[in-house]
Amino acid sequence: MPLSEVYIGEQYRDSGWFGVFMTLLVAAFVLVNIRRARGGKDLYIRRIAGLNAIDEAIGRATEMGKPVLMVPGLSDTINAIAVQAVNIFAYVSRIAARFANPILLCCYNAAVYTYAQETIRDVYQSEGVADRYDPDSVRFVSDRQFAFAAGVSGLILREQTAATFFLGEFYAESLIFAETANSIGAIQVASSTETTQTPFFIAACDYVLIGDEFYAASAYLTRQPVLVGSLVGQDWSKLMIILMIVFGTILNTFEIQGKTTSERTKGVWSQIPERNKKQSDTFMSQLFKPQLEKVKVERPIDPNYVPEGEAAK
Amino acid sequence: MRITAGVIATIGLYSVLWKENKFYRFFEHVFLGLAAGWTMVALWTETLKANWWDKMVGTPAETGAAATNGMFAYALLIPFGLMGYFVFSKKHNWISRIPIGIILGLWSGQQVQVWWNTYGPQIDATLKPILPTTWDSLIVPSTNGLTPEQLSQVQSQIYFSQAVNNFLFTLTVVSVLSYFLFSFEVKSKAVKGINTMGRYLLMIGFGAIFGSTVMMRFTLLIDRMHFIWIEWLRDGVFPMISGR
Amino acid sequence: MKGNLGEKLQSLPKPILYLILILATSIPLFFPTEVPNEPVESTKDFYATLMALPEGSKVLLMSDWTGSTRGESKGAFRSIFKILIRRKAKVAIYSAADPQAPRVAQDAINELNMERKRKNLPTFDRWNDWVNIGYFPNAEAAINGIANDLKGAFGGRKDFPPNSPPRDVFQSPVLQGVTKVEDFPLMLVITASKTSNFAVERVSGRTPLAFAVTGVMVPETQVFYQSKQIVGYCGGLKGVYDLEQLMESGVNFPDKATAKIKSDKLGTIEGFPDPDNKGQGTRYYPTLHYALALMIIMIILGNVGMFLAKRGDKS
Amino acid sequence: MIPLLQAQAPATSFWSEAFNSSELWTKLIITLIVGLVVMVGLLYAPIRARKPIVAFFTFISGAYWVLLYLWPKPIDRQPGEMPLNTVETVSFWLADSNNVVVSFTQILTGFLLGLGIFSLLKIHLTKISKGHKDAFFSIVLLASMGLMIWFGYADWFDRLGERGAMLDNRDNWGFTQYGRDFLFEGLLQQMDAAMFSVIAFYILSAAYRAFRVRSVEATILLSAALLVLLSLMGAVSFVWDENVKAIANGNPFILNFQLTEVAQWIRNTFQTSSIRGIQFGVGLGALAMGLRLWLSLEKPGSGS
Repeated sequence: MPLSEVYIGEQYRDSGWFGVFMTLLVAAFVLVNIRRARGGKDLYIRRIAGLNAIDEAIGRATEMGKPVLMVPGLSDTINAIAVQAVNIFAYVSRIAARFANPILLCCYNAAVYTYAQETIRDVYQSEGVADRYDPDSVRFVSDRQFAFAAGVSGLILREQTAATFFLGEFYAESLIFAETANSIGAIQVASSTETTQTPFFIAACDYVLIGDEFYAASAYLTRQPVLVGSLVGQDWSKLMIILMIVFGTILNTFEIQGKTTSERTKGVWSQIPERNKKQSDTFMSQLFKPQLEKVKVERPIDPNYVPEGEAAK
Repeated sequence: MRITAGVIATIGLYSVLWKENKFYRFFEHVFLGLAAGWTMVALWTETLKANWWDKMVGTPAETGAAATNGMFAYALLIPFGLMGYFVFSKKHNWISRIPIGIILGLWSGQQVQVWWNTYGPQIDATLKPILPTTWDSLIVPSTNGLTPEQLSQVQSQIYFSQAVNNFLFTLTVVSVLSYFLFSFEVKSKAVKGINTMGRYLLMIGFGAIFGSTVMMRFTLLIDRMHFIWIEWLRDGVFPMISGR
Repeated sequence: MKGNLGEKLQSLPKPILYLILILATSIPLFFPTEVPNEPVESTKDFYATLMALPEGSKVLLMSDWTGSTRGESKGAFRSIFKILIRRKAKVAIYSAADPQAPRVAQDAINELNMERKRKNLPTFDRWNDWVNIGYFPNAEAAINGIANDLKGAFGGRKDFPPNSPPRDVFQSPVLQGVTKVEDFPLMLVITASKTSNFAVERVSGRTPLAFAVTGVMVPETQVFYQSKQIVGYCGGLKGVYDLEQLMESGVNFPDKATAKIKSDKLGTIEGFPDPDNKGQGTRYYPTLHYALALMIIMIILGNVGMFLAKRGDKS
Repeated sequence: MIPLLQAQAPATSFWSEAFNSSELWTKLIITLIVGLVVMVGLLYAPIRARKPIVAFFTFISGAYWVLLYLWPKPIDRQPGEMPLNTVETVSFWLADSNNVVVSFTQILTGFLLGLGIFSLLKIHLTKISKGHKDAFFSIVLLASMGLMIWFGYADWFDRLGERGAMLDNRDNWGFTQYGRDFLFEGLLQQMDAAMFSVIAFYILSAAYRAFRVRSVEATILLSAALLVLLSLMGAVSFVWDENVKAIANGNPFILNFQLTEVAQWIRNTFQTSSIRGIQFGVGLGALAMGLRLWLSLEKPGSGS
């Protein structure tokens, strides 16, 4: 094998380039649409029922003069999910700050706590009511799942919160929060990026954001060009996946009807007795699963190198 | 005594089901305290010691293990960690964004790296043939007592029932996905229909998830009850009282 | 105004519901019963895989459960070890989900050993029969490391030989001659979290994988089982119960005609009739029926109540 | 023995020095001082420079992974081999630093934990000093935290030493071990299990309240859940399946109506696919959000 072919990079060989290409395509969709939106193009977003409930929930809490409780999920460290949740909570806190409504934000993770503390303080400052901000309203509770659950339920019951927001990564504890809040009649808006927890939120909460409605939330609430543009980019990508599925399914359906006498394993074609075509013989399957031929490349050995296992003798 | 403490703590936490009370509050705070304490212990013994300290200062040679060198650059992480503590400063709180920015940057970069690894194979697995390759039988015939050749022959065919299931599967994925399109104004009735169907199909999925989860949750409750009644009361307290 | 029957049925107070549930999950525990049961295909495959291990095989086990899921995972853990001890397997244990997990696994094995001691059976010894490699933070990276560079990942980890200070795990009989993950004929994962996904992503194709997962994870695990990325799995309490029954009666054992558990796919697989096989699965499974039945009854009651109330409004 | 050990000692380089050597400690302390000086320097950063500084660090950290993904990976790399050209030098370096970079998140999050503990202490110490009506509970919390830290570390040190192995056996336990066992196994683990099992109660009350035949959606959810529930009751599905088998009398079509088959069908056909549909969206959301964060396109706290 000529060296020029060898050096294209392991991950690009055979159909390996396809995955990289798709990733870059999605990134391009997002970035292009952010540009479009920044350029002043007005982009449409459909109504999302759960999000209209946010204002209603805070309104009710203000009427009752009771706190609003927020939990940005149980992420192990700070990630986009937690950031997105805190961003939505910044919107909630802004309204709460205007009406001088007390808030409580319970964090599972110290990094999320740091981020939330900074963000929420900023919100109060930019509203010009920095004196209303109590740093203890954003608090770290525990970073053990069920201790956190016990702590937050205790808080919900003692503070008699009027509205609760559970947005982010939730696992088994989702139902503990939701039912506890339900038992004191709090209005609840919830969402979990873990699909397996969504049914429990549906059963126990007033409004539920399903799946990536959660990611759409900040764009929907604020209409910031960057967010709206990114949302449109995501939609383009979704549409692309839909088309790929429809096209691929039809292609596979017809390809698989035939028979084959050759087979490709580890990137090498070989003749075999005639048999029915299998899924792995189809064009799409070959495109998705790169098959790498074994290539030997000779390189000089590092003189300082001590092979594993020999050192211990 | 250890078991008794466990039982009392369990009952204490259960008491919240009745209403919030002092007993629950006591155990809630014990729980939070122990958890925080344990986190402090595990932070060093399980995370920082092996992943940071040992790498920074190296380890000495021991029987059967060679020494490792220390990489002093790890010390740079201390000031970066300290930057987080500026969050309480009114003037310099922006500095706390640096460590957070690093963590977020690392996370984001990884998303780019893993996206296709995670979802590519799933897209591939969705591309199932939706027309049967044989009409010999509408459903998969029984495989009882077939020779291996006959079996592989049966397995290489797509039967009508499988094709229907595959169609339903693909339809569910596509309609659910189209339900989550936010930025297209839907006017056509057909697309609206698909979106509504997407929502209904989602509900079947959610129902099934709910059902599967119930088993686990109940099992854990049964385990607690076993712990209280059998392990503690029957095998622990009872023999003690009856002096056996 | 007092509500009619329909409204009452719709709004039973919560404490009463909870009390009924406590009764339904407590009383049956005192009256052990046998329930008819047919083990599911996946558990049969799981058992067959374990029984097919040659004696003295080395097994890599990722133990990712802690006290919070002990109701399901501990039963699976104990059953699996009972089988592994019979196969005289050597087990390397590590954890990637929770820093507590290695400790919990260690305590569970100690408990098994104490029971064996009481019965004068040989114990399953640390260092000689199993090693505890410890906890690896950042599950995804850790499993990737183990899959690609086992020597590097486990290097420097220590465990305790009998009555001596800790030594490098690779000196233990369990890891003697092991340099890569392919050197283990089987990797087992007992987990209550998504570390199983990482194992599939990184290890599948290199060495056979078999899982013991909690009830919630059955749906996602089924996907891997169908696509043959894992050879078998034992899911939730039902899986544990299946496993205990399989240990007792085997598959197609002693012969296909008289066997209690039959399978067309599998050959004859031995069982070990022994009262000791009955564990958490046998103890809890009958009770689960009462709890599930209660759930179904309550849902039906709620709906009947709603209909009655509606009819009441109309009249 | 000694010469053997020396032979094993790995080669040092600019970045790595031998264990406990004075070179290592010197370099370590210099690094630390440089880091702290940079940190102090940041205090005087002009307001205009703040955003770019944060964006710079974020971009650099993310760039590592993106580069690792896009940069041509070497083909057939064996341990001990040296790179052939510049492209390979970079890719070897990227692959080798993987182990180092992976632990950064853990370590930084670990350092930040102090902030969380500080928040806890602050809230509870304030409560105690102000004589809040729940001050007693705050004392309880702090006391149990202190005890756990004390016993946790004491036990850990005990196990590090020569006696470590003996501590597997309960007979050799001292006060420390019993203390740790009581707090960890006796209380913490049991409370974990207790809190987890509380969900069973909530699941019952939620299902009772919410699973009503009110709308099409609720009815669909309810019936799917009921079918799966029934299939999980081994005794019910056993009896049902036996009956179906009797009716079917070998007819493969009717055999499909076995409860286990129906439940399996629902799971395979609808559950897996709807999860997949949702996950595609969620995955794209995470990727897009990742891009925005990495390139610092988003204003922090942009929900406002």
